[in-house]
Amino acid sequence: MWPIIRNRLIMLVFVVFGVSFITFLMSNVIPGDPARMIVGPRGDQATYQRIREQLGLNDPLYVQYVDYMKGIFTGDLGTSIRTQQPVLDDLITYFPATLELVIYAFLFAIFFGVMIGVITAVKNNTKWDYIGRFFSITGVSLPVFLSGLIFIIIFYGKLGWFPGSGRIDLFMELPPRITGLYTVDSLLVGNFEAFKNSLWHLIMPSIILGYVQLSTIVRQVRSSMLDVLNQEYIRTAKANGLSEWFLIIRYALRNALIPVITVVGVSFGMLLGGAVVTEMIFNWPGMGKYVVESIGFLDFPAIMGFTLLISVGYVIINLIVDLLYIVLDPRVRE
Amino acid sequence: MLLEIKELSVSFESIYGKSHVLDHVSINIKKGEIIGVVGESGSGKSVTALAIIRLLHKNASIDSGEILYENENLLTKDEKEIQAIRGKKIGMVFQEPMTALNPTMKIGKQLANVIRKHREVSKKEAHELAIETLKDVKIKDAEKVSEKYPFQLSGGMRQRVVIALAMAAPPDLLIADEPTTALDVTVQNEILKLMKSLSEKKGTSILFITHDLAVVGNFCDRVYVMYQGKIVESGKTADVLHKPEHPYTRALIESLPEGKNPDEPLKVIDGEPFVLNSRPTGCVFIARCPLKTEQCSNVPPVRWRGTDHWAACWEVEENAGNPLARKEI
Amino acid sequence: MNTQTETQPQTLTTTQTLSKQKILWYRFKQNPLTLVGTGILLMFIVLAIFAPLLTPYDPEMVNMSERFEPPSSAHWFGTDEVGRDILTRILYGARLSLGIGITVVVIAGLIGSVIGAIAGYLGKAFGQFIMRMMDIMLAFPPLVLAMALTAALGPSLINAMLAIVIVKIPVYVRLARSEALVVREQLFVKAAETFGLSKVWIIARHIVPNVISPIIVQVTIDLGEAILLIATLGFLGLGAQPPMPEWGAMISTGWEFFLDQWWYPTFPGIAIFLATLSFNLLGDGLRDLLDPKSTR
Amino acid sequence: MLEIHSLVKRFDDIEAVKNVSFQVKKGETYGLVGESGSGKSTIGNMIIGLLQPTSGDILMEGKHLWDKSSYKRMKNGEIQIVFQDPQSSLDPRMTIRSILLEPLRALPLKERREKGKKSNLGKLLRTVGMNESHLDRHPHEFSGGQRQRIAIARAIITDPVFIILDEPTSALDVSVQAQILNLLKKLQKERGLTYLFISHDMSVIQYMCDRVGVLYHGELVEENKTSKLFSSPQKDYTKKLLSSLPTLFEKEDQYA
Repeated sequence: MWPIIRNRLIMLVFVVFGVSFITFLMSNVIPGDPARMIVGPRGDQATYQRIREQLGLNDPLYVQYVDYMKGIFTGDLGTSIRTQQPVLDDLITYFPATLELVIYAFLFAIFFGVMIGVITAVKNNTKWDYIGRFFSITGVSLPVFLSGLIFIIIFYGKLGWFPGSGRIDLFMELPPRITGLYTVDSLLVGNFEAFKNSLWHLIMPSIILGYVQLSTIVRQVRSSMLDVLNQEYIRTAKANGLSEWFLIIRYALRNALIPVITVVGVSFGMLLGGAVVTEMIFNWPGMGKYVVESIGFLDFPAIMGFTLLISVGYVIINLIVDLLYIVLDPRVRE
Repeated sequence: MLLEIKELSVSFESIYGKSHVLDHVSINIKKGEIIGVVGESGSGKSVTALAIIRLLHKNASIDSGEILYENENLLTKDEKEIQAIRGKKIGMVFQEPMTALNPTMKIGKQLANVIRKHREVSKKEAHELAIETLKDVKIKDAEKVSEKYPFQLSGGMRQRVVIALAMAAPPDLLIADEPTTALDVTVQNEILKLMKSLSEKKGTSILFITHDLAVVGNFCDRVYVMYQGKIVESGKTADVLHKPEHPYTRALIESLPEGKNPDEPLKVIDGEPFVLNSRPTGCVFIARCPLKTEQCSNVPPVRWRGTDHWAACWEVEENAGNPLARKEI
Repeated sequence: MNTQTETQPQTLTTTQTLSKQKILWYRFKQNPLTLVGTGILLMFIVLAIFAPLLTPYDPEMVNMSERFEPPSSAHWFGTDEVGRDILTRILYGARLSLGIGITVVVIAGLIGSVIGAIAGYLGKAFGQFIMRMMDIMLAFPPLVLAMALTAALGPSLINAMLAIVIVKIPVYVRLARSEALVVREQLFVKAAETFGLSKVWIIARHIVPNVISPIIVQVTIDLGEAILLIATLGFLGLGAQPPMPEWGAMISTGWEFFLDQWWYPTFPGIAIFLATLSFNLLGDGLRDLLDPKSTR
Repeated sequence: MLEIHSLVKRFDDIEAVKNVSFQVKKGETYGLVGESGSGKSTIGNMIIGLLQPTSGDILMEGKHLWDKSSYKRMKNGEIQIVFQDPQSSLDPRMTIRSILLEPLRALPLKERREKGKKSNLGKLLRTVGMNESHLDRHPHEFSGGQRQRIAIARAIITDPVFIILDEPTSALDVSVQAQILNLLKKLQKERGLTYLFISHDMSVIQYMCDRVGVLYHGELVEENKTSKLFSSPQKDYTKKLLSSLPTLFEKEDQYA
């Protein structure tokens, strides 16, 4: 098994370099002239040249790339034009909020995704199948801002069940910053009030964000379950007397979920991406909101820093998923 | 009488309309007997087997007939009762060993699952019994094999495990749907020897389904020949193979290359077996039969040639003396 | 539960063949979801084409006297902050969204499947190289990459379209390559090689035609995703810039008013949802149609 | 006609073919029999040019087919192959007409136009027991036997001298198999063809072949005239193969 893991790690390094090269291209090469951005159209020639020199834009391309990579390894992703803070510090402060939102959305998507997927597969071509599939397809087609809008108007505006924005009520005393995840920190500290409140704030945004991935997972689980249920060994086991539900749970579900893991990895990454819009709608102080605001200012260091961090995270998640796949499937492991 | 299939008719609902797959098929099996069912593709032989343990495809419908197992009709039993019979009373072995076992579960565990379904034993006992059944099917170092996964075994070994699974109870009847077709000749020979010894040792009767007349030759006591969903001939294996009566059986044996003179072309039945959406009124073989006459357009009668050898064909004279009375095909 | 056995339905012969089209139409009708999808889609196409005839208003014409009017008989969907009729803007926006969606996905589909087919057939070195490149591109979550690319290229509709094409190509390359690897093992390809035919002929005549049907399913599904992506970019202010009647941009500007002028961002949102939904339903139906397993 | 000298084929660590040598005379049917994994199809693929041998050489009428890494066809269409699975040997998207015309593309233009005429296609289909009305249909509209006839028609359209038959009837029903075997024999007589007949079915080999080579794990263990091999097999493996062969005739201890 080790050789497989070894060359997966080599692949990881190769892909991370590729990703960093593309973010380099996007931030320094494509946008034409970042110096012009900073100075602005009316800036005089002298300051323009000074900034070009300072940013090292006059050096040949590969030198710029080496500087860029040196920067990444030392944690210097450049300073954000908008906040004048080092980009990495901004991202670190906002990262836990996004992570918490994504985790809850992920749990929501996985739990219901697998359940609906199994039901639509087992009850194939019946009314349950069509209902399940219709809900999952609406998930893919529903723009997050529309569902967010409707949920806020109804549940916040009219019914007032859920808070409309923010991670926790203003008057609530913030839990100490251990992991940065309010729900986890408040539990660690035993502050149940804060836990209940932050959980209350999490419900609506995580459902909105999670619903999109729910449908991809339903679709994958359904087709994978159908594949397995049509396999010969299910029929042989049935002919040997094993009951239908025993087969669905102990034989079919286990083998159907192995290929689904890869989809789970992908949808976790998609959630990181999707958080951008959700955070904007719910005024959620996460990395997504930070990036959206920096788009307005065409704040390249911030945008590219965010893209790099998200993508590297995404690649690592996919690697973990691949390794899980190897461990779980004996055919690959032996 | 262990199993009696009476006038079983099955048809399929598909995009192309209703296709009749079985038409009034009757088969009976006594205790300890090995029965062969021979037919080409589309003859409905596999459908008969699946109808017995009610594993037919969901858009298949049983139009008429009964399947009496120890005089109880299996068709009227509900899913729960049928489940109790599958594996316990009637075991089944399928054709493709490559896909018949759960690829991600150890052999021993799969066996134990089936054993614990039929006998009230603890997990540990089930595991020991599993190793026991592996030994029954003559698998060397059964302990090691029970820890292995299916993809680590050869085709022949896997088919032995499939037989062990089917014989776990052990059942009174083992249905084998082309169990050796996917195997090499030498391995096929071993598996057939194994099945024969298991049948004698445990008193299990076998319903052996194949397209290979030669295999049936020395393996089965009696044989049924099927064509297009109907049984056209049946009798002791020696009679049917060496003194075939029905034109289809005779033509089938003639077209086998074994022992034929290489310089002469093989006797051939024109056309090919294909599914009839609308069943022909008379004999099913009418389209391809060399001896057909106008009376063949109505349903051929059963003509007996000796105590248990019959053929459903107008051209066959009832109990006529010597076989020479037959016309050359 | 549908356990499938290998002898049903029986093989066919020349006498009872139903033409392939009739079979496909028969199955297509079976799935209610696809019918709903096709219905919505046709509605959108009709609305997009006949937009000028259906509405008296000009999508760009400002009319301050009718600012923020709620939905009424004059303005079915109400008006925006500068008095423009929202229904008209949605109709004209349909042309943009459908047009862009289709062009983006078709371009990406063509480029991607050709590269994929070649990578799949030509095997080892070339195939591996292409796949590593695609792995890098696929390392970015699609929305994030599209966002960064559009920001880098400068926010505009054209750049947003280009970004989405670049984001979509790797999906098709990977799909086409995996299909090509299957087709390459088929005996009719091996036979063609024994005739001494050129690789180009084999790719063009055997590999690409047999890779097309799964690509078509992916194209239909991606159409929905493309429309959603364009609208999201517009919403983030990266895609079409106002005053262009692009749905995403409309929501982006209308967003602040959602509490009291609820209709302003809601109707374009519903339009996006319905358009994306119709393509997804169609794609799902097509996948069932072409993939025999799930209809058995 | 065809000479094989100590042919070897290694797939990374497994040796599928271990220096096999045999000859096939003109007009003869040479049988290669062996169980799955014996390397018989690998040898067929090497002769037709789909697989490059690790070492050893293949000569057709004295000329090398493989030199170093490239497959040198003497004349396009001289050697043809018929595969086992009728399902996948015809492109589902093409009509029968374009399937038959495909091998002609590699021939010089004059010959291609002359052989590609509708009348010639019609004659060809009739020789394999089909007719012109089938030209514009697609493969999925035909049964296994008919599809195999089309594959044979495609193989003989370029008037080859040597045809490799890789288990041509294993996927067919017995009654259909007899029709195809008769067709192959008829074509051999009419066109003086030479066959390399690959199969795992001994009774088909006995009927079809003049001489037979028995393969076991990539090695040619025994080679002889068909009648001699069946009547007095020398090697133990051949004996085991023949004894486990199911037979119509009475054989007491077959499954004792």
